[in-house]
Amino acid sequence: MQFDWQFVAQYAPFFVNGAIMTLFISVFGILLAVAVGLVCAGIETARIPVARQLARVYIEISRNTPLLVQLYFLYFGLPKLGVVWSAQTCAIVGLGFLGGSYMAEAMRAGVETIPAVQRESAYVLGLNGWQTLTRVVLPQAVGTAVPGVVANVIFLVKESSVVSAIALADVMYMAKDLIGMYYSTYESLFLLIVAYLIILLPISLAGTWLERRFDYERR
Amino acid sequence: MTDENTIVDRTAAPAATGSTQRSTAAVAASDKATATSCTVECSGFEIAHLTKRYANADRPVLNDISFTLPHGKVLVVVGPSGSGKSTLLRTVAGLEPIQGGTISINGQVIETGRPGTEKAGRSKRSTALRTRIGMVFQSYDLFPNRTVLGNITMSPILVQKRDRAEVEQEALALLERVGLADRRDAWPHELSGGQRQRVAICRALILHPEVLLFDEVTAALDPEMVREVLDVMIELADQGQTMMIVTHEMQFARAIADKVILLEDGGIVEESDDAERFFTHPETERAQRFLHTFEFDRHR
Amino acid sequence: MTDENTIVDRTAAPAATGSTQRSTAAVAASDKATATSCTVECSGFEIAHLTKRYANADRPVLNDISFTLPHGKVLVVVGPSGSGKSTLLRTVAGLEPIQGGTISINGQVIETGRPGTEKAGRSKRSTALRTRIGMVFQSYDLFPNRTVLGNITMSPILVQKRDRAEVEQEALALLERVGLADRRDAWPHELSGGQRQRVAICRALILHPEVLLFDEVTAALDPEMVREVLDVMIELADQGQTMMIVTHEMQFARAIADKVILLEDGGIVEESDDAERFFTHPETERAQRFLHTFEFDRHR
Amino acid sequence: ACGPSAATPSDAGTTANGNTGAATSATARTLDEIKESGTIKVAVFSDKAPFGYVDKDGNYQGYDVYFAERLAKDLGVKVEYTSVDPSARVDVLTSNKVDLVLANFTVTDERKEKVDFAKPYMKVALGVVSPDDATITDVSQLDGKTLIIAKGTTAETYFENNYPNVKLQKYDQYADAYNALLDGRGDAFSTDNTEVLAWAKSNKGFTVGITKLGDEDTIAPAVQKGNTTLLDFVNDEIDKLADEQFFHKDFEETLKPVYGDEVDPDDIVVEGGQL
Amino acid sequence: MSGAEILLQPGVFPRLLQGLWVTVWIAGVSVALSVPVGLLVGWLMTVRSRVVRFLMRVYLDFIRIMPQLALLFIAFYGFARMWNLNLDATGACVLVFVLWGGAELGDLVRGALESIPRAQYESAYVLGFTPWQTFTRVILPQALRRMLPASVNLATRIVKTTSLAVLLGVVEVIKVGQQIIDANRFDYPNGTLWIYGVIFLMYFIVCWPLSIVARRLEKRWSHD
Ligand SMILES: Nc1ncnc2c1ncn2[C@@H]1O[C@H](COP(=O)(O)OP(=O)(O)OP(=O)(O)O)[C@@H](O)[C@H]1O
Ligand SMILES: Nc1ncnc2c1ncn2[C@@H]1O[C@H](COP(=O)(O)OP(=O)(O)OP(=O)(O)O)[C@@H](O)[C@H]1O
Ligand SMILES: [Mg+2]
Ligand SMILES: [Mg+2]
Repeated sequence: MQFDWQFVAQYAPFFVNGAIMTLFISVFGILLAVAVGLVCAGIETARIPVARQLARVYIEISRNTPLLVQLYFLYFGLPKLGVVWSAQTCAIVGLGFLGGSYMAEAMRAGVETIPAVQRESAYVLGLNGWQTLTRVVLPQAVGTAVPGVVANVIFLVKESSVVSAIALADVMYMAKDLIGMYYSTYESLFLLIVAYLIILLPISLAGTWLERRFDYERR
Repeated sequence: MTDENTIVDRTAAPAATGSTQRSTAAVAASDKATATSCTVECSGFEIAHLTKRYANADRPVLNDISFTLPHGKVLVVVGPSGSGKSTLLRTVAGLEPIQGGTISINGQVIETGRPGTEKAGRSKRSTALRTRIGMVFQSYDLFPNRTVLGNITMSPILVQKRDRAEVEQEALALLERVGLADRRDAWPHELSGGQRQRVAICRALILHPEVLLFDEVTAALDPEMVREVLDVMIELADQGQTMMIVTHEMQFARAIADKVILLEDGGIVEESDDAERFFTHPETERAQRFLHTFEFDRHR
Repeated sequence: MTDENTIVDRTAAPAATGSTQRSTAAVAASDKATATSCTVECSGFEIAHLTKRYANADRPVLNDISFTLPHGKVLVVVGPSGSGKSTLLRTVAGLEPIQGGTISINGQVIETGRPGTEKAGRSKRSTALRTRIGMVFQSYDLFPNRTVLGNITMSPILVQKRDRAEVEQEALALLERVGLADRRDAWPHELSGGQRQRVAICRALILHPEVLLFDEVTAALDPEMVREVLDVMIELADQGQTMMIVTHEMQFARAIADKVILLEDGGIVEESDDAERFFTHPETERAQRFLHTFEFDRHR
Repeated sequence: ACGPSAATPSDAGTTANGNTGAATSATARTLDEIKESGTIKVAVFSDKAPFGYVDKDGNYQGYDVYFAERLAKDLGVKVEYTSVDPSARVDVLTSNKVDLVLANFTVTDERKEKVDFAKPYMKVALGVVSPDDATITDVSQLDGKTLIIAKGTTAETYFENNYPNVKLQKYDQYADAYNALLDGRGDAFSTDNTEVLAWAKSNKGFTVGITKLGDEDTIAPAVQKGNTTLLDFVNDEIDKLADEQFFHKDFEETLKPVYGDEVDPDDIVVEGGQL
Repeated sequence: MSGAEILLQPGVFPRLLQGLWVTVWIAGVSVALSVPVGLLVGWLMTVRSRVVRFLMRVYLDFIRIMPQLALLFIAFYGFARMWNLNLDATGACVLVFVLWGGAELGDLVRGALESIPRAQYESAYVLGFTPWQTFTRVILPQALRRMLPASVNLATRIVKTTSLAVLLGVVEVIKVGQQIIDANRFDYPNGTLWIYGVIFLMYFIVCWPLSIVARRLEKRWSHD
């Protein structure tokens, strides 16, 4: 079995398109996940009564079911109830639904590791609630939450590979497509790995950099 | 400002910086900014019938505590672990709601106890009022995301809206006095424990608090660092800073105290206005037993 | 066994339990199990020209340290932070390789320094030899996955292959003496810091070590707990247990020490066989300065 | 026996067996080896009624399966079915996951390079099915529209190569593709005309507007390249079965209930490999 | 609502359960095999040799960055052609999940080993324990305790990720669901919603108890 470099060169552009789709879905999915995470983490740390229970239920459902099934449900199941969302919408909502719980946990952990004495110091220094949040709590919480959040970003970008199941042309879709049409499994998988490395390595490196940047103990 | 021996240099405090600043070394008569009907007699700090309970606890942690602390004096609170020393300081600082009694400064009541507030969270007192009471904790209380200077200047700039340049100048003067002028741009994690606590003291001092609270500020430090910090506190006492100190260093307590309170199970067991006498000839049997814990007899 | 005042009750030690067990209270002449050529003169513990360096350090942490500690005596090591006190105890326990000098017990050399071993890791000395030196650390050294009794009996059963029933009986006797007989089945996390340290002492004692090392065992404790632990140590000293103690509690040091060493920068600055004299009239200026750190003068 | 019991009785052997022999050669098994093992591994569709599907009782059924059962019977072995997606049909052979593919596998030149086809047993062209209210009757109507297809089918290659202006929406599985059409996610769905005809019959509101598109293709069993012993056996079988008009019987049993009388068996069935 | 009746069809539920069993089987075997692999990897991550540690780091990062789906394709199709190593779909899934679970678990083991205070090793040393006794009686029991909650969470993730096996043609719960949807699409056009809904619930019912166990363990053991 010969490795066909020409095939690789010829179809690399497809993977560029695929990567754009992967990024599109991931970026919006992750933004949604961060937003959902922020809301849930906020609700949990502020201990808002009923909302807190709801957030818990959501987190349990989201964490304990696979994205593929969530997507099938959104894409093929919901239309039976008369709700037809486009594949993009389903993918972004699905990723946000899954990622929201993971982000919430990472952010909550970030806030909870801040010693109580930090808020108390702010209190005796006369800072008001908003000042305490923005000048004392958040700057530190960002630092402690960054590793978890970055790990989740990588995890979600990877998870986005299942959106090909609902006909979205991401990199995984391209790979399966080329395998199906031209039977060049080998070359397609190679391109797939390269594509993911190109997308994820910078994220991984940026994560390490961010971790340093916000770690006041080490920079 | 060149007097190396003066930690709290009153001339360094700017004249017109709003009602939240007050002179502590001077007697209350010169305390023009205070809006209360305070006279010379009521100058100082007073706690009356203070009662505090934690939620889900069967009995109060602090039960009907009353005492006064005249302006410029140092009160040391001692007592066994769990007797309520930290809780007492925390209620004064407004960190814990109280369920009975009052806390007043210079005759002005700043906190009134209300039953059923066990779960109420921190006191809602105004930020201006809060800055009149300073507090230094056992440890980890510098903000790790600010430099030394940033930690000290944060509250005057943000809360008191004072001028940055002027605040920084005062901060530097304070740092100089605790021997840390060269560390102004260091990050907290780059400092030793003793240095951190000295910065924390500066951070409290820059607000010119009327009372300064210290809760076992040296408990986590090595002996030499303990000394660095305690020396600063002794100097503050000499300058006439009103202070409430919780400590387990009996030698130090004896050296710095004007007044001593022995707490046990949330009540005052012995109160003495003659600190020296308390440490040498305690009146109650409980105080004798307590102090004995810190004495060792040559064994053979 | 009914004498409540005796911590190390020699009658509790079973007669025939192999060469790793030895009597510590008795003089060396009665130390039948020892296989060395020891006489009355060399009984005790000796360090000669000990040199220790850490990898990548430009100078040794311990430099040519020599001293002897006679059987049944208590040595207290004091000195500023970073002077090498902990390192000294760790080399004796075999936790750090040494690069020069010797460590001997009762005339038997148990460790010889070799240059170039900076990165060698812990000493390869036999387990039998290791159990002859006991050590208690600052904290966190009980095994959290074993109960109090399990912690104490683990080594005698596993290492010395002693009979479980007999070991448990001795463990209970020891627990009784430190006042913890009722906590035998508790887990370490259920104990207070002071209780944990007392269990750690029992765990070391059950091996009947010839020397017992203590590295700031009360540094993380509340005053009353400090007292509980130090009282146990003083009682041990009274029973004739040979000990090396690192502490910052000068009052306690003064009460317990037979012999004192002041370390600084890895060298002995002052060594005194008269502990009382060291604390009241230190000979060197450095020792005076060091001791002064722990004294406070009444400020006004 | 320790393997997971798969979803269907006829499927049970597949995974269990596969686990025990986790690492075997990727070179195909010869006819003798297959006989010796007592089972032949056949890849079929499991969601493409009426050609290859799993019925309500969990058994594999369909035109392809009917043929597979016969082959196994004549070979004296049991069948072990593997469910495949269209795009996996070549890979399961090249990586020797199965011995034989009987999954509506259309013969094309590209595929011939990768696998060996036996004689055809069916013929098809492409068909296009679309909703009644917007029926596509000509390919030109598809210009700029969205066409649903299943990955790895001849339809995919055909439209990719000949109609770049048609937007393709590709699914891994037929079930997904049909669902997408039902939910109105595309304007039409194209695959083998036999398949769309069958589907449109049982789904009200959908019509096959284009019944014959592209060249008439044949469908044949496939084996791994170079597996001549198995290939010869299958070819012999196809020749032999012509005598008893086996595939017409197959049609009667499996396709007729769906197509009814509207479709002439001779439009679909190929006997003895003779077009 | 007529679609709900599809669930009452004879054979539907038992078949879905059979499919679920395949899912659980793959996940179970993978988790079980991940444990020894993870222990080994975790140990290798803490050895002194920089080369070994670097290789382990590369292994972990590669596994973390590659989507499981890509790894599954490589194991299923790639290995067969590259090295003539033929795995069936289930085998490929187990292989990939073990490689992945082993790497993640190894990292947990490493973290747990490194979090054990040095005083624990040193206490064991001065009490005369051999290195093996120290490891088996003192360090490992504590390390296992510390990593158990996170490991249970990892197991949940492995269960969820088995949903990708369908793309290799494994007839697990999702594929069974699709077959049922297909076979019933004439009688129950709304079956899709119900079948996927049931599968959704099934995953939840398998994973949720694990999550609860993890949280309980975390709370119970947080104090030591
Ligand atoms: N947040 C809380 N909720 C409930 N009980 C509390 C809380 N904080 C402290 N307590 C209890 O209140 C009592 C007094 O605690 P406090 O911390 O004031 O003692 P302390 O005198 O400062 O002791 P220490 O010398 O150990 O610091 C203790 O019994 C303690 O367990
Ligand atoms: N593992 C190590 N590697 C390199 N240097 C070390 C190591 N441990 C200690 N040191 C250095 O050796 C010196 C002596 O340390 P040691 O812990 O023995 O001091 P100490 O007298 O016990 O101080 P303290 O009173 O703070 O416990 C210090 O300068 C310390 O920084
Ligand atoms: Mg306290
Ligand atoms: Mg030390």
